Amino acid sequence: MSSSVAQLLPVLAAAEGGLNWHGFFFLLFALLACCLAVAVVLADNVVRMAFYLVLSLGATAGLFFLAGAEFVGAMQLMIYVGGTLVLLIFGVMLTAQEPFVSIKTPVRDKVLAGLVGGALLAVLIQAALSGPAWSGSAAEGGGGVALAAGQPSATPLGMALVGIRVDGDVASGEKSPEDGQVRSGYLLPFEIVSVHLLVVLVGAAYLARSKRRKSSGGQGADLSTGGMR
Amino acid sequence: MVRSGSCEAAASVRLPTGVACETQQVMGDKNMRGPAFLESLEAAVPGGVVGTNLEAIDPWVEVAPAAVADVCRWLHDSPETGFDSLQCITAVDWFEPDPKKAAKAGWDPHLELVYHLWSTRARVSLVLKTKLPRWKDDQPGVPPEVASVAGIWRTADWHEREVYDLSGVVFVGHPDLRRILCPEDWEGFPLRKDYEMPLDYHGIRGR
Amino acid sequence: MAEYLIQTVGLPGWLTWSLLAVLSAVLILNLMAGGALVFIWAERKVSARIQDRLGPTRTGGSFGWLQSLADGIKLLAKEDLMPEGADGMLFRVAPYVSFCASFAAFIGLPFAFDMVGLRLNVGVFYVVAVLGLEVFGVILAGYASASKWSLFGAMREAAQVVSYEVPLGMCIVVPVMLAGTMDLVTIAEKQAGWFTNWYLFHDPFTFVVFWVYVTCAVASVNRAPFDLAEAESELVAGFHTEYSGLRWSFFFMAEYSSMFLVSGLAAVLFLGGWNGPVPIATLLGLSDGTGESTGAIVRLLGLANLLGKATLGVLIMMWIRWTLPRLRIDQVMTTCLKYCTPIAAVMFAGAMTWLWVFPGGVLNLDDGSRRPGEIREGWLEGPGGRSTAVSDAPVDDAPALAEIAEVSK
Amino acid sequence: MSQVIDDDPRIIEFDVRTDEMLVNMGPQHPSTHGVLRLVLRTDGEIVSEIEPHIGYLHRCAEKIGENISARQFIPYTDRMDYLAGMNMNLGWSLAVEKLMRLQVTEKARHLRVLISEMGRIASHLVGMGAYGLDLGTFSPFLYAFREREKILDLFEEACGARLTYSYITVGGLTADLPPGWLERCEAFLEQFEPIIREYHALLTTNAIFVKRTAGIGVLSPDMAINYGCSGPVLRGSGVDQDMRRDGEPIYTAMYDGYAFEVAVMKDGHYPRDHAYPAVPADAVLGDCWHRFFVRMLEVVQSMDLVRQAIDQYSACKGPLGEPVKVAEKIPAGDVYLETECPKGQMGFYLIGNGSAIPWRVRARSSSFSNLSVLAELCHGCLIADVPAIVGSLDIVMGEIDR
Repeated sequence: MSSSVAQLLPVLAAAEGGLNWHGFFFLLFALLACCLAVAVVLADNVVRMAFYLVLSLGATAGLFFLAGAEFVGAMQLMIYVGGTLVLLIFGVMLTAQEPFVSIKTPVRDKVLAGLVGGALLAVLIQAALSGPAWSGSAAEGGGGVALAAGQPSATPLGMALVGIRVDGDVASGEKSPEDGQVRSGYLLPFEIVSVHLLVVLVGAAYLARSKRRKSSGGQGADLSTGGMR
Repeated sequence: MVRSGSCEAAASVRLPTGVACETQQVMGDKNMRGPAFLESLEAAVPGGVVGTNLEAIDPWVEVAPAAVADVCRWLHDSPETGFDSLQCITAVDWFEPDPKKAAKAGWDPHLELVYHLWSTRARVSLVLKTKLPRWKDDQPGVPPEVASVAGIWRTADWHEREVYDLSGVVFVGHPDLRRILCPEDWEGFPLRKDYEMPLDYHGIRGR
Repeated sequence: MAEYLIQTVGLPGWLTWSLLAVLSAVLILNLMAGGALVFIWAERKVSARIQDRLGPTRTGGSFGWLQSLADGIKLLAKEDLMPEGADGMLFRVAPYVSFCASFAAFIGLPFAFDMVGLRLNVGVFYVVAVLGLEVFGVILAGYASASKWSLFGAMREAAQVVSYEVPLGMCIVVPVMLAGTMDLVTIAEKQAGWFTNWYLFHDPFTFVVFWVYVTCAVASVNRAPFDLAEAESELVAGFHTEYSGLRWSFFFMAEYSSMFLVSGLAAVLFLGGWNGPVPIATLLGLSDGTGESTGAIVRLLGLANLLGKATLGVLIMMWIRWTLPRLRIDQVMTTCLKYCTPIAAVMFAGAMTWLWVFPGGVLNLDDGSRRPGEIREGWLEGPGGRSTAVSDAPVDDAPALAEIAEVSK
Repeated sequence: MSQVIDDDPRIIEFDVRTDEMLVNMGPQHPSTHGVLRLVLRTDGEIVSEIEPHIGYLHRCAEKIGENISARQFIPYTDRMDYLAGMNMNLGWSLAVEKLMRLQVTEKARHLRVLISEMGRIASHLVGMGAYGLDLGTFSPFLYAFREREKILDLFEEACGARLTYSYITVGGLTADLPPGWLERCEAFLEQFEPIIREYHALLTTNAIFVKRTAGIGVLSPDMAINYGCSGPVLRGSGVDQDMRRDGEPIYTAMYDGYAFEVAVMKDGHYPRDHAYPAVPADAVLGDCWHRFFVRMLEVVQSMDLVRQAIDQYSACKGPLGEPVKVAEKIPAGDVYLETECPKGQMGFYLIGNGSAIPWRVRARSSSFSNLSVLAELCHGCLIADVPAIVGSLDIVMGEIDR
């Protein structure tokens, strides 16, 4: 374990002796994400838990930006933090009346969760550290993580979505040498996923539909246009 | 619609008393104040009308307290009278506090309810009066009772609450008889002639 | 700039880089703070002029231009109250969350050709994503102030902003499609030259999309007539009822800076960013007419252009606020779902067919070098590409590009 | 699966359980006109029930009326509807004159018409401005007050006060108009004409204003009559009643020689409505929009009346006449008179007993009855509609609480 930690330190030392900013921010965001994730688990106030989740996912978006994957970073910000978590906070706020706000977990559950979490962590660390890039190349990779070649761009991704593969040396439509499949774009899987999500959405809406007494015309019924109900 | 001509009068001069200003009660041919109207009212509610005064500036008809609701119902519903709007309900406390003047006063202490009705179609007004004892069977502090007309004119709802609040008249059959202007827990009826301002109200000095 | 400092001044490497980082951060922050101050003063003056009165005249000279400073000092001096039942941590953090959200979005906004915090390839997408985060501050503020009124305001605000992001996104896709890229700098470059090159006048569909964008922008920034959150006539003051002093001023600053940001985005996407209506720089021969001029004077001119357009946008928002009454919450939702979104979708389809029918643009003004249909990406230009601040990676798949060019002709 | 649920009667289908909230709007609420407290029972945004609480501004004017002489009561009538002090004074003076069978001079009569119609314009301006505030737009309020200030300047020249005038009193007026007043009043009317079109453009035909007011708070004619509403609230529902034409002879005699039409919608259109914006499509007779529009028409109607009054007043040769002495004895008897005030019909009931001090004074307020219809109008509306409906009734708390 200590040897791998020692390998972490040179990451900070940039080639020309100054502080390697890239490494510094990487560590900062990583630490932030992890600590906030732990805070989410430990917090007992539901709304604070949701807020820490927002911050930790924001930190992971920062990691994506650092790695040069701006599109994925922006996607993370918009979809995860801007979309799902807004709904999560909505739900939490609407239900966080007094009885639900602070959830005290009994000690027994905490110990159990700690054990399971710890085991999972150990497996992950072991898998990560045994990877060749991590342990092997510490010597010559000293210059810190090299920036991705050239100006990263989302266009190859966009065009691949439409079915024109420009990111490989093989023009689209021919067989790729290694695995023999046709290197087609991502259009089909993309459509399947969106239809799937649509089905899930409709199902959820149906299940959550408000049950209304069949006979009652009711005052609320004719005011059903818009409104906050 | 131009109303041309009016009673010319030079400087501010007093009209000779007794000549009733041309009251708008006389509408077209139907003389609402005339004996014909009183006969139809008498016929509709036997024993209702107790007295009338047609010479006053605002001629009024006095009604027995018990018959108030029936008279009002008839006045509201009957086609030819059709008083569909109640303008105002007032309670007047005829009570002279100091004994000297009480002796000279021509009336004995009583409470008087005055209803001003108005017909939007015939554009005619009518004044109903009814005499109530100052206190219910003379126990001071217990307000007299009379039938409520809130069922006939919805505007009476608030007017009767105000009369109850300020002058102390209980309207039987009123949907929600509470004080409207004074705080809910206020004692006494301020517009009574013998009303004494309370010494203090929740610590606020009264007098 | 950094090399200069290291070679001549001999500062150690890490100090220069941190200095530069702090400098750019401070620049953007001051732009925002300064902008907010100016706009607070402008709001008072504009509303005064609309209502036939003078507005502040006494503070600092005859035009009362120190009024914002006076407000600032008052807000600083005022005590930061916190209601008794409030959730301490969230109550304090909420204003900073919404302030940082609108501050972070400024990084992507290009002020002149090379004056941009960070030239993100996904500029537009990043700005819209971060703009969506501002609603967190409002929700947390509404919840944490533990008062029924602020919860009402927070609910309305969140529902409105989240639902207005849909039409906003659709309107933004049209100029992105026209320019073929999400990089704000490239979008602005494409609209160089006379104002007829602006995407606003590109085709009737983008013209309508611009006005739908303006409506959605006004709604997503919560300005009248969509300012339900602080509807004083119904709720007392919406989500920031319980705030006072410095915390309240952060909400105020966040609102004004996101107003500036949204109108800046409109300027870049539809009104040609830093390109003025008349290409003075090209006429005077200062720049080479392709919009990517690097001369200092031209950039200052560009900066003036963008700031002018953005300020014009903010003034229009103020003008709308002081004339129109407020909509009801269900009317706000209906305009979003039944009017803005369908119109944006139809216009998007219209713009696409227009592009397909007239690839070179109806007037065929440009000489084909900027055919909107083709993708003009920095790195696709090939070895002979423009010398831009960013080093071009050698491109080895030129044949693939040629093939794309045929496909799209 | 869904078939099973539908025909199983025992399954009580309940709506998403949103608990009812009791929301307090007022008495210190920015949108209620003065100190009115509304308790709303809301279910989400929908208001299921509303109950107004009044009495915060109760100064027992009627009890005081039993201790001072008739002419001394005039300042109390100013403070009932403090936005239309002139009309209140006129109402009380006419009631006392009716009891005393007193006839004022021609010159005083015309001057009273001139001043009370100017008071009506000022009051409607405040009503229009405050209504804009309730709906969220701030500018009309300032435009309205800019014009109202000019009227108050004219009143200040005439009687020295800007709000509580006590100018019209029993037996005539306290003072005659200063020289040059009529020209200045004429000049005000001249420049006020185009500004009315400006108000129409700013509010009446404004799409969002129409959306917020048309079809909201619809008051049917017979409910209006039943609740005793009066004035623009009654005429907004199409009931053709205006006390200046249908009232008591002593009051209608004041308007002899004046030509005016009552601003009410008769068989589909307003009198002389060719010069004003058309009624929007979804505006139902009796909704907030119509009440507002009737007030705007009455402003123009009052301007015509003021012009006629100026001509008649300047044509009069006779003296203005002196008001009665302060401690003038009132004859015995009771009298009731309703006058057309800007907010509605304001009635004064007065009982004299021969001495200078009346035995009983009763003020029947128009806003008191207009407000009582609020509970009926707000049933089932949205929270944002409540200020719109309260604003359209144009109530003044001073008049309600007395």
